[in-house]
Amino acid sequence: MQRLGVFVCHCGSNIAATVDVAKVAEMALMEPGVVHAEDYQYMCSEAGQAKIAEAIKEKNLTGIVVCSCSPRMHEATFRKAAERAGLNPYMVEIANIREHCSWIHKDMEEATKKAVILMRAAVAKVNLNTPLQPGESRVTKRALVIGGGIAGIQTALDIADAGYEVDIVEKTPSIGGRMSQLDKTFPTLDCSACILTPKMVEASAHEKINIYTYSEVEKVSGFVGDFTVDIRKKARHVDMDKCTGCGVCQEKCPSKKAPSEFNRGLNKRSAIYTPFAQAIPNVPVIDCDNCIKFKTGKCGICAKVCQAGAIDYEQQDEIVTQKYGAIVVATGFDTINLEKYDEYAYSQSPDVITSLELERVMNAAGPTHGHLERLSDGKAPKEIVFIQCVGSRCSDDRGKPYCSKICCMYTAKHAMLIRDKYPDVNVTVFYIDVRTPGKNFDEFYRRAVEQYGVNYIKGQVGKVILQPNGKLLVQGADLLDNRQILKEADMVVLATAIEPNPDVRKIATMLTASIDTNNFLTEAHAKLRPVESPTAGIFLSGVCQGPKDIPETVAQAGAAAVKAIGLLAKDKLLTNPCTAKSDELLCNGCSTCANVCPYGAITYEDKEVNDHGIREVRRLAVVNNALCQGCGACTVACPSGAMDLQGFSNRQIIAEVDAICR
Amino acid sequence: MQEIINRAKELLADGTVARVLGWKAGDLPYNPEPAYFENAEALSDFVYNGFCGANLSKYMIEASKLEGKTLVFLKPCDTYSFNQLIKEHRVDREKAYIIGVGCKGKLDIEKIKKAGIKGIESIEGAEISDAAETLKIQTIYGEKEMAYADAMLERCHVCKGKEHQVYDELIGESKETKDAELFAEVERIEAMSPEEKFAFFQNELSKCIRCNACRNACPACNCRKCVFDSTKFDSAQKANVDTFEEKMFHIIRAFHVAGRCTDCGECSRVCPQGIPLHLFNRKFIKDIDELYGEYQAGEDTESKAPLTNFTFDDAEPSIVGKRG
Amino acid sequence: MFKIAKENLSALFQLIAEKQELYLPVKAAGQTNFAAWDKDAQVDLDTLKTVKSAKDAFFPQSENLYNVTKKEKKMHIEPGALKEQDFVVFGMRACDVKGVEVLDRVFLADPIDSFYAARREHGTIVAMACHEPEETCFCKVFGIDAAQPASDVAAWMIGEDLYWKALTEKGEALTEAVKELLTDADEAPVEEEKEAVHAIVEKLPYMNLSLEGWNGDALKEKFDSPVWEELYKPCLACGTCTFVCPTCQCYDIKDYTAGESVFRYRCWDSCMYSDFTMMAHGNNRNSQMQRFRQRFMHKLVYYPANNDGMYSCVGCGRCVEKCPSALNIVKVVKAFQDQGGEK
Amino acid sequence: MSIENKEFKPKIVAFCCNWCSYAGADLAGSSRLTYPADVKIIRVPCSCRVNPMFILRAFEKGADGVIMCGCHPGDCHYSTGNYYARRRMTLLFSMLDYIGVENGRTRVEWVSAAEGVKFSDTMNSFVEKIYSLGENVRLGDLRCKR
Repeated sequence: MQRLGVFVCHCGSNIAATVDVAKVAEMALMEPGVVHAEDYQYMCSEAGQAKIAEAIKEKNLTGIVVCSCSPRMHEATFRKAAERAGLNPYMVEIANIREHCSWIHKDMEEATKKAVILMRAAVAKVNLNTPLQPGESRVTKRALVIGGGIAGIQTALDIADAGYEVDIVEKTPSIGGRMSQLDKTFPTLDCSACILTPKMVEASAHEKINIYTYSEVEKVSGFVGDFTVDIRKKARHVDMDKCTGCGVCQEKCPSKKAPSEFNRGLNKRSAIYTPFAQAIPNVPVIDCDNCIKFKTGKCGICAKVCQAGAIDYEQQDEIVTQKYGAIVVATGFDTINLEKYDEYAYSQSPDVITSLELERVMNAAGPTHGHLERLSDGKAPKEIVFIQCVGSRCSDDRGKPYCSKICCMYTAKHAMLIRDKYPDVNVTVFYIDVRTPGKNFDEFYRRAVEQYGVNYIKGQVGKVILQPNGKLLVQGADLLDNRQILKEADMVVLATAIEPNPDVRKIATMLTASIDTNNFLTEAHAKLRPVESPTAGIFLSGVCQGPKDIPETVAQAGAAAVKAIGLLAKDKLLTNPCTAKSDELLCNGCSTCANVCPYGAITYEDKEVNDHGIREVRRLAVVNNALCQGCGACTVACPSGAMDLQGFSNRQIIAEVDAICR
Repeated sequence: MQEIINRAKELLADGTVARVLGWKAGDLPYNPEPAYFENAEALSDFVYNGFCGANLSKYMIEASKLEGKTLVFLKPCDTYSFNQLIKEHRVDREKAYIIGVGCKGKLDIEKIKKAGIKGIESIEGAEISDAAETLKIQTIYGEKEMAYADAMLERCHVCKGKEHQVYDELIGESKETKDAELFAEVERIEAMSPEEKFAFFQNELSKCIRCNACRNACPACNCRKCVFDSTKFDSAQKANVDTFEEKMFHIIRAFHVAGRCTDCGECSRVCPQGIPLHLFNRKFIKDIDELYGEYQAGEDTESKAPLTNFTFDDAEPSIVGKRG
Repeated sequence: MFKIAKENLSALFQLIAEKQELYLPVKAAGQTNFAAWDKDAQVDLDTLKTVKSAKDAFFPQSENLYNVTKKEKKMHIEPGALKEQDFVVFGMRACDVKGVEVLDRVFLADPIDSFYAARREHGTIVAMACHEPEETCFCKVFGIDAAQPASDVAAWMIGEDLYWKALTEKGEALTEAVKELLTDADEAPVEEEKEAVHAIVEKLPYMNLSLEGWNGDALKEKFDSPVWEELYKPCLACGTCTFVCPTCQCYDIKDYTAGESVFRYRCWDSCMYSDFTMMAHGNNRNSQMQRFRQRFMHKLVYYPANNDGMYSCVGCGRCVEKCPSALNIVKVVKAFQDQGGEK
Repeated sequence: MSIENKEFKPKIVAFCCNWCSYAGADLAGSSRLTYPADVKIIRVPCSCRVNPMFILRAFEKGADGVIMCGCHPGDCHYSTGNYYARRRMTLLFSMLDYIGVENGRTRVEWVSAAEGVKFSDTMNSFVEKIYSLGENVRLGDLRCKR
């Protein structure tokens, strides 16, 4: 039998003006288990807490109820006070008689009655409380960053600089990501490669950073502080240690028909290739699908020309298993597939391109060596039309409902750069809204309009028609002038919506991190915990969480790093004791609970039990306390009631229900 | 039937299986019981006829714990239950040798008796090999006849089909028996006013004697200890009062098997008071089909059950009452 | 011997119900069970066996023993009310009447169960002879005459008349109370009916069931028989047999918390249930075989051992009809015969 | 709000998830947005912690209405809890409707931590509904009514 104390707070007049606090205390003494009840001006004050401590010690209390403000306000305060007095902090329950009672009811009698019922419910619950102890788990002082774009690189650098080992896993043959494909960056027009390359070099040279390129995360198990990850290092067929990066193999490779991923398929590359000149590592890979040696068994030229003897056709995929304390997801984005937007003639004319393709066209290392020209005939365009929001802010299922955020600014950048370099080219931009929040962003856009004479038309484009003369007829509307526009253009650039890298779904499943309807990873709290996943130990960096430009990505990458560092700096983690717990004798081992667990916290073990004399080996659910966050989904999924939630047990909640309904 | 027995003898003889789980002839024409047969001699009591309604899949939970394989005979509808038990890790597929047996609809002795036929001495036409459409029933009070279809269990009139979902081999032909709409009864109740609905269920459930036959026969109710027998929810009341307990029990039972119930109909078959318990389960099946897409529990062993699954744009609970 | 025309039965029921409570077989939602009579009740005297026996009339499935009410921190105990109102149970069969005798030996033996005793004291049984016994019946095996129930009033439905004969003082009193509706009758049709019924009984399949070897002295040999291990296997551990049985008398005592008061009630329990003998230390019957064995050992060995050889089975055959796995006491007895369990 | 039956004081249980709806109720309180005292809130970590047995239990013991509030779908603190809760409650409510319990005695509402107004509006309209339905006679245990 519990010995309970009930402490009723006046909260000055916040509670006492509407609730007869003395009456609540008096009624509390009638409740089972209650041996002490008192009311006081401010229970949360030093003096109030001292009263609680005194009562706990003097009356040997085994549990307390504080009738006061919301537990969200002072539950922690009273738990600590109880703990200082020698009581287990989980033997404390709060009856919320302020926010849920005194502040919303005017009639004293009515409010007092309700306060008594809330007190009874809390007493009924605490009667069934049991002392809970937070568990401890160890922290592996190593972080994994999935994705080697600017977000991943920045996060890795920040974590490494704090002194922790970091592994970057990058799917493609080189780190660098989308930023490496950009020509210039807004709003300062720096050369993208110029600011990115030093970061790439720094990462590869950092003694605490280990980069796995051409590699993918295969399997994740474990939990915050103690993840175990299998990384598949895909066979490169080039020995990383031997290769000198001379590039002869690529020159001599007879198969040069593969579309270059780096140049968005606008030109071709060899079957053995490094994606771009500044690639890190500067070690090529053999694309087996296009390699003659792999397809026919004949060729082998690269091996012959390689003086370092680095070519290894026999190389196999390798699985590396590593332990991590924290995982940062930085998987970035891609542009959406435009097959549902046939009206823009993207698939019909090579002169209709996406903005990302335009980046490559304008880049000196790109397919046109930086010359602005039509990809169909190589002629210099005179009239360029930009179409905004292609697939963004879309109300039907062809595109995305969200704003891709970066398009307004990069289009202003492209328009400005074109007008600067080719003053005779007319640039027209069709837009729904121009969105330029951000430091120096609106100034930048205004320069494009005012200084560079870019023609902005508020209105949407209904259709782009490829004409027999090779030109493109753009049919649009000017909403401000309320007129239809027909414009002949040499090139059309589509500000294509961005979407999370399609691989993120697979990764989210492995990490039991949640993703939203648009495949962006969900943050633990939209405002207050924007770089943490709801799954402990998983952090979010860059566009995988939502559309961002480079400065925002870098800022978030740093923030994710700080959160990861905060975790890695700990030697042990205290775990929330209000976790699910399975009763071995009732468990069916049916896996229903594991199927609804968002954290992968439930596993199964074959275990011998003694069920009232029957000894047998049974398949039983085991909850990992470090992973379990205490949501309770499993407890309802479990038909036998074997799974229960400590701190919010079935019987506790039922006791509250009964107390309220009695 | 002889073919089945011969095959069972073979499998026992060659050591493929250690025992046979089937039905044993009863002492009345209509009461065969589920039984284990350990040797060829015992199989002389084996029977498979229209009264072998019992779903043996649940017995395989215990059989899975025994040494060696058990040969089990499953009717098409029983195999759904077996699959569901595999999915829930309650039976071991490796411990079962499944012979799918044909089915031409199972008989309900209660229906025969409700037709006023009593003093039954023998029944002709219930054998699986009989092609007869009519049962010839010899009683102390004279010879009676009843159409086979009229004596069939409710579940056979809404049969899911005669395809076995899991088996090692098949023996025997089946005959299609579906002649009623699966959801017709549920729809009839849905169309009632709240007062009529309440009266209907009050009437039916007030017959409940809390014997737990429905639960204990149900292959989905396979908990080692039912929540209504444990102290976990303070729900083990057992009282037979005509106000609430039966409703609580039957609603929660239906809820616990929602998305797992294969609609095998055992609950209604075994209810001593003839309560149409399948109406609860079938309501959930209908709701699941309508709200979350068609789902047949036990069709496979992998798919996510409707209640351990969701989509981002599932219907809101407020849809209840708004639907036609 | 009296009689009353079938068509006047509702007038009879009305008359009885004016002074006393009346329980009789009523059909509701397709099933016939004993229930309180009212003028809208669909009385069903044709169904031979109600699903549940009439046991409820004397030993209800749930019965409140006392209430505890909390006033401040003090407990107030209020005992459950004993039956004070006279009542009539109409339409029981000979087997069910014998079942009451089985219950009497349990509840009226010292210490007397006051709830049961009060009900027995206030209850009058009008039992009907069976007209068309069924294949599941085997009352004769226990020496019961289906055509002559040993009740307060015995009744026979013959043609369009119900014949009525008081056998006890209570029966006489009831007869007196309803005399206005009864007319004198000749015994001959009843004797004829009895003979006809006896002839049918002889034809029933279970008539030759032998209980030889089942008695209070057979404890060890029956208990240790390997036959149980085979027999119990199909048992689903439900309580159907127990709850439809006219003689099963085990109950559990539980508390129901309702707001400020607690109801301590008893309700039927079943030895087939896994928590039946659950105690603080565990369960002394931890397999279904043991539980299954218990039920039949009790009916055929333990009870006779304590009650002058009287079995606590009356051959009503309800378990034969209702067991979901087609198990029953007859199969048990036969299995021992076949296996030579008693040799 | 018009309450005609002044004698009838309903018992209403509100299950609120800790992260959104309980905080929403707190916000309603600190904003002094009133709703009838008939509503009593039980804090649960997540709407997915609400077992149908709790709801039936409340009715059994004499509740006249039960409402469950959780984070908006997509905003669950535990990422997916309310999606499971949504299916469970939909089916449970459908079953209650099917057995003839008046529609409206049960409700689910998604209330975020920022929606104090929505919380009090929801409670006001729910209580009004329960007043219009009157006492719960179909699900209660008679022993609790004595």
